[in-house]
Amino acid sequence: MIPSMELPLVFFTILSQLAIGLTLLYALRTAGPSVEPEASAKTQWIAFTGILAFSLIVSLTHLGHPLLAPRAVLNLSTAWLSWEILTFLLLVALMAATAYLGVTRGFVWLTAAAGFIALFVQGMVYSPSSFPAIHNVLPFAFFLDTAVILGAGTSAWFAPKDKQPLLRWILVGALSAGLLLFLAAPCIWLSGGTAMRLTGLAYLASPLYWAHIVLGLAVPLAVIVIARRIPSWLPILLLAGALCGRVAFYLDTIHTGVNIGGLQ
Amino acid sequence: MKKQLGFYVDAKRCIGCFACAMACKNQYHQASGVVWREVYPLKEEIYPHHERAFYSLSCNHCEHAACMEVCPASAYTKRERDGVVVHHQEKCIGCANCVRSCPYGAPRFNPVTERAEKCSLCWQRLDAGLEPACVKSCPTNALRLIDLATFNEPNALQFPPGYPRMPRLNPSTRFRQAELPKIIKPEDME
Amino acid sequence: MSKITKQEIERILENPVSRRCFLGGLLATGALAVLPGCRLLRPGTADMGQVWEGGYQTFRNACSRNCYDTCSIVSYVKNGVLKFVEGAPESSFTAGGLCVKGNSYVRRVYSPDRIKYPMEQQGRGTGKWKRLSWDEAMDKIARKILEIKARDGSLLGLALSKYSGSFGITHYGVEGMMSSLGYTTRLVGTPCWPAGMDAQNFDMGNMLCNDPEDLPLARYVIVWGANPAWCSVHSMKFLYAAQEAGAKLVVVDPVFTQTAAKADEYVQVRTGEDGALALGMCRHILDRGLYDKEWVAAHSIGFDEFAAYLREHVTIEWAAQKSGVPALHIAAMAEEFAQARPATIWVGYGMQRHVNGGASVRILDALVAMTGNVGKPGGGARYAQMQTWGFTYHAKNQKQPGGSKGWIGASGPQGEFDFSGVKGDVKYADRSININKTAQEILDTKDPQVRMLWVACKNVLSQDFDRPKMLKAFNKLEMVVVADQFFNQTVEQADIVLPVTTFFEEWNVNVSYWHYWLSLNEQAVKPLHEAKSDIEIAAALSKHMNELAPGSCTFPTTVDTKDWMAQEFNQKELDMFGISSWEELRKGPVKAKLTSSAPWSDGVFATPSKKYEFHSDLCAKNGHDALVMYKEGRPAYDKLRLLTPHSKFAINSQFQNLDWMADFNSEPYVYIHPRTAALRGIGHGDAVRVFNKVGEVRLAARLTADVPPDTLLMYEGWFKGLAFNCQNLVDDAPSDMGSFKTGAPGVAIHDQFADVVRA
Amino acid sequence: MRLLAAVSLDDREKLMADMTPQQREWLHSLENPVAVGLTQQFGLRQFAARKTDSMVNCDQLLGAKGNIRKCSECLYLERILGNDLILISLRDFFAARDGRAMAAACATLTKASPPADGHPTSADTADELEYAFNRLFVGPGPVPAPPYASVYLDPDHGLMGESTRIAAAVYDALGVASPSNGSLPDDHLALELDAAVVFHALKAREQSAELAALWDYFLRDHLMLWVPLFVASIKQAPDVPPAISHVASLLLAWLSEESGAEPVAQVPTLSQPGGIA
Repeated sequence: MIPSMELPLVFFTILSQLAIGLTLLYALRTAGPSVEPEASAKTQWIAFTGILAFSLIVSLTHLGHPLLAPRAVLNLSTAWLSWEILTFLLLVALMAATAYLGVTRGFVWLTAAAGFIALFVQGMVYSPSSFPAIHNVLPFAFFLDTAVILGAGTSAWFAPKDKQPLLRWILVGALSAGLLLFLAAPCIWLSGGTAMRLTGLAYLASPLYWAHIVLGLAVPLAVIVIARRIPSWLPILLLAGALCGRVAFYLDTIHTGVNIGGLQ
Repeated sequence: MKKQLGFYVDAKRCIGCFACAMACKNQYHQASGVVWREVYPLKEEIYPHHERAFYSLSCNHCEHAACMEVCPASAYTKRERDGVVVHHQEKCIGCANCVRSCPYGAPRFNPVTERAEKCSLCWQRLDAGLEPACVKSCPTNALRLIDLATFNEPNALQFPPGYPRMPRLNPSTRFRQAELPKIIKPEDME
Repeated sequence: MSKITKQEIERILENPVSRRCFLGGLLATGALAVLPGCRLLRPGTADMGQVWEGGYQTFRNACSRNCYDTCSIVSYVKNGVLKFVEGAPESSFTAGGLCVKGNSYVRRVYSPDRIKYPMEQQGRGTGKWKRLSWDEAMDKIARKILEIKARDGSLLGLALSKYSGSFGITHYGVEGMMSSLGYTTRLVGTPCWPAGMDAQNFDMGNMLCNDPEDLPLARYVIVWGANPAWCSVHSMKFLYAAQEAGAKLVVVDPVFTQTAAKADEYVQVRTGEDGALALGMCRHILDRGLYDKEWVAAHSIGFDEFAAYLREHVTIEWAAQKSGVPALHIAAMAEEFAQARPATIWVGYGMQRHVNGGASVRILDALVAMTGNVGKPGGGARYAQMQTWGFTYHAKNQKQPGGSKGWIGASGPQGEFDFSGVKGDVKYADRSININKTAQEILDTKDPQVRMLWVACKNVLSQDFDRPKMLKAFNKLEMVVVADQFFNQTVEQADIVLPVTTFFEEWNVNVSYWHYWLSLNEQAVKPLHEAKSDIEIAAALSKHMNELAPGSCTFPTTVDTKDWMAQEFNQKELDMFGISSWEELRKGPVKAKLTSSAPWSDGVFATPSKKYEFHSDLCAKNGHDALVMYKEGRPAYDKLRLLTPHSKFAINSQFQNLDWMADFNSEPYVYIHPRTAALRGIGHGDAVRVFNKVGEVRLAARLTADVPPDTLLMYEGWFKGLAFNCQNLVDDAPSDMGSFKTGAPGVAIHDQFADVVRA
Repeated sequence: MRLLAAVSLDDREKLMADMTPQQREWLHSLENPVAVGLTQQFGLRQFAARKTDSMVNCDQLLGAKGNIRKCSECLYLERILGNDLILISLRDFFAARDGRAMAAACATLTKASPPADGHPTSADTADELEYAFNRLFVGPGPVPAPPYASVYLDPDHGLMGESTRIAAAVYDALGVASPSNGSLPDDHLALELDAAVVFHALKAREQSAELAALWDYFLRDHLMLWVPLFVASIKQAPDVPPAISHVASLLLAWLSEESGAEPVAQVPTLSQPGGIA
């Protein structure tokens, strides 16, 4: 197993999580009573759909044979990856439907629920037993947290004013949870088996991992707490931090194959 | 029990000579850098001498093969007749999910064909009544083909130290561990 | 008309009939005719890689490398292309499997790196190469030879360096080619095994060896200074069989080798002190009266003298102090060895590559002999055998042209494979110079000096000693011709390079110096590019020599490798293997019909006394001690010992250059004991510089207690694209013995010293 | 190197048995298979007797044009010598075994299609050209750009692979064969370019869907797959003289002109064909 940055997958997962995060946040902030109406809901949903569709196209580029991509839904009986593709296709359809058939509460919540499920499925794809460190609920937790952070952060650009405090609190919560999650995980791995321990060490020694912690989590948290608002440049920082963290995720998570012949 | 072929890796007999690994290249001419069979030296925490005990490993043809489970394109099948896990190149879309998901690192990504590939247990040879190339070439009979339905070696191990423990996959490889000689060293060379 | 798809085209191309009909109508009206005849093609599956398909044409081949195992091979060919190889199942020695090197042969044949054409370098080492036709190349070489002859009045200015790159019997046609030109200078001797060879000849009158397949009969086996797990993988199963039958397997070696890891007991001996350890065992056996008194009395001479020597000069405490093996253990090992019947020692070539190597082998022989184990199935001091090599040497034995002038007087044997026995008219002879001092000899030889060097089956600049000196010596040469398959470090310094065939592209016949099998080597595929076999090259040269100067070369001007292979057989050889003609070998390799798996089983030896000689006057006549006795090792000339043994991924400089091999072993390392490394601040994987009076080598370090603390170890080999060359650290100090049977002493490869620092 | 002979070997042997030694020598030296086909068809003796020069390259063939023209049924030579001059010169370049032939082919190519930067490619002496050519394509050392399809197309990057077999099959379908009879792998670039010459010659004579399809296959599923990789290997190699760079560019340009597409080198990432592993 040759470690690789898997850039197409980095962009696919981050962008798709961004899109899902946006739908989740839309659902959350329109759940309660509102003073101001959402600015051009349809445009928003077209954009969400566009981001997800774009991420799906990017995902094709990691295939050795992109033209054979339709084959990827053939193994629904056992492959989470087939489910991922199916779920994401359904999700993009639901998003488009929401955008074009009407941004109704029902559609919004249906789509948000589908997005949540898609995140779960995506998390399952990345938790094979060959990566003991993430052969658990962590990928889903990582992905969900990233989705919420990116969704809340970027929503701040266009969400109505009265929803900004909500977004801020959600973001503070997600960033705090993220810090806890991403800092705790490598430390816990250190006390695991060899592949887990090596993963922990690799993360802690990875500049990309720390770039994510600092730029993607700690600094934004500090900025929000201090500034008591979400500066318009912050989502860019969040996105950059998330990308760094995701590259580290692909690059530094250690495969059991690395240590065959050594104690596991 | 149904017929399930697998490899018996006798580390007590194995001399780490790489004949098996090269026999595989000799038979299949894999792209340079792509190997289906690796000879893994045991680390000194398991065998206290540097590169003196080995596990020759390729695909374990697991009962519940991770590659087969995770392949979205159903490019893997498990043969009814002998449990060999076969990768069908023409169906492979090159997503490398199997490469990531096999805990034993058996499937490899071929950068020339942009597809995964792995040990076929020489099923074409098996069907012609021949031994797999690696087994045939082993000069010490340390690598053997076994049928788990009839394999009866009470001391054989499924998960010896140095081999990832994945009971759910139920890999079909069985092992005998390497042994140490009595060592007489000059006192000043201890 | 609808478009014809790629799949249809591929399907049509697969089938010779359909593809010839495909354009048939068109071709019939055109200038190009449809071809008659039929060639078969397979479906194109280029991106699927190769799989086993069945329906192969099979050929018999034999690995001709310098190796104990000399495997019998079956090659599988399809459409005239070698697809894969396997060990021949008929040989109980090869038993269907090849080693890591044998399994890479297809890559050797079809590597894009092969030398394809005769070429000439405009300035050695410049990399400015021009292609030559075979005619042009042979013309240039022939003119140079004639020029030398005109200048010196003889061809002593033409030297041949050839050794073990290919042991196919017709490859002695290279020596034949030299003889067919006249009396030349020969680099004689062998870097490999001559000290032990002489030792066994002094002790027993010949170098004979128990059949390795009788090892399972042994009850106690000492593998002494050999590493069959790397260098004779097919012997391991017989060692295992002995162990399984209850024998104890002991490995004596300075290094914890792979074989040691498989033993019941590993005894780490100080490098070069094998003789002391064995003498200690002899003394203890003598003291306990455990030696075979009857056998010694009946079949040996000089035992009393040896016993007196032991009592006077040897104690197990002395042996322990010299060898590093605790005295108690020497005693225990001696008792076990003496009481096991039969017990045997595998006398390794490694332990005789020392200044006292021959003396040490004599001591090991004595240990086996005094315990009555010589001549016993499952016993013996197993070193090597050449009993099965009784070919006609038709290719080798060529006559000099009439009127040739040469070295005045007789010369000694020209290497261990000199079976000519032609001693008759010794007015002139070839001039012999020591192959183990090739560099020094080229620099020193005068009247006439060595002007031209022909290199065949050898990689002089990778394998000969003191490489810095060799580069100087090459400067003195007027022309260097190298016949080889790959662009190795010698070809880099050649004037003319000639592409030679692999053994799949020629006929030959092979035997081993270890086991007793005879294998045919059929031509399995046509020679690729413009490669020629060594004897075809000789014929081509002869044609040009005779065109330029009629009568100047006696070598036939055309040869057929199959015919010449056939001519290597004589009745004696056929009888030895119980076959009526070589054609029978097409069914598979055959084993010699041995009356006993043990030589000397009748107790009659080939020594002057017809007995086993603990005291050998012949040995004394050759400048050594008559009695089996201890000889001091080489004094250290640097801080640490340096060992440069064989790698499992290579035979000398062959195989490691292939990319298939690099997939499993990509770079050389020096192995250092952790304690020694710590003192020098060297960590695992650090880049280091190993240096001594000869030169230096830069490579990465690996730390392991497999090597003793006083030792640096690096495996010899030629890596493609790497400057690594261990001969930058190995001088040409001779071993004690070797001249008697091979014409030159061996070389103390393992008596080298060096130091290491972080680079 | 003799290139594809447009007759079966049996026929060729019979033909040669009737010839004078001079004719035989000439036939051996002839590097244009179409001319061989022509001479066979239209009176080899008469034509061959007039040609004694052992080197027949493009320029000399141009000189011979008049002679061949006298053969009334010679229909396609003009097309070959006119439109295919670059192709023939490329073939002659890669088939060349000495600096003189390389320089001659280079000179024709430079004349037919001067390098864009006007680099004086003729500044390389024939010797220097030859050393560089051998360093890149021939040996004796490992070469950075082996001129064989299988090195680029076959998974193991070896010689005599599936691609070699496919090239041989295409020649067979065309009714031509390599006179080296396999000792020179059939997928050597010079042989494949020679096959392209044969394709052109046939296409000039006759409209045939089969021929067009076969050519399309050979071009798109064979040449287009490896020649760009081969050219990329040349461009990546150190110390490539401008003349050879120019030839490489012309080769790529010829390919894109033939196919009407821009050939793309998809260089595998893990291992380089023929490179150090």
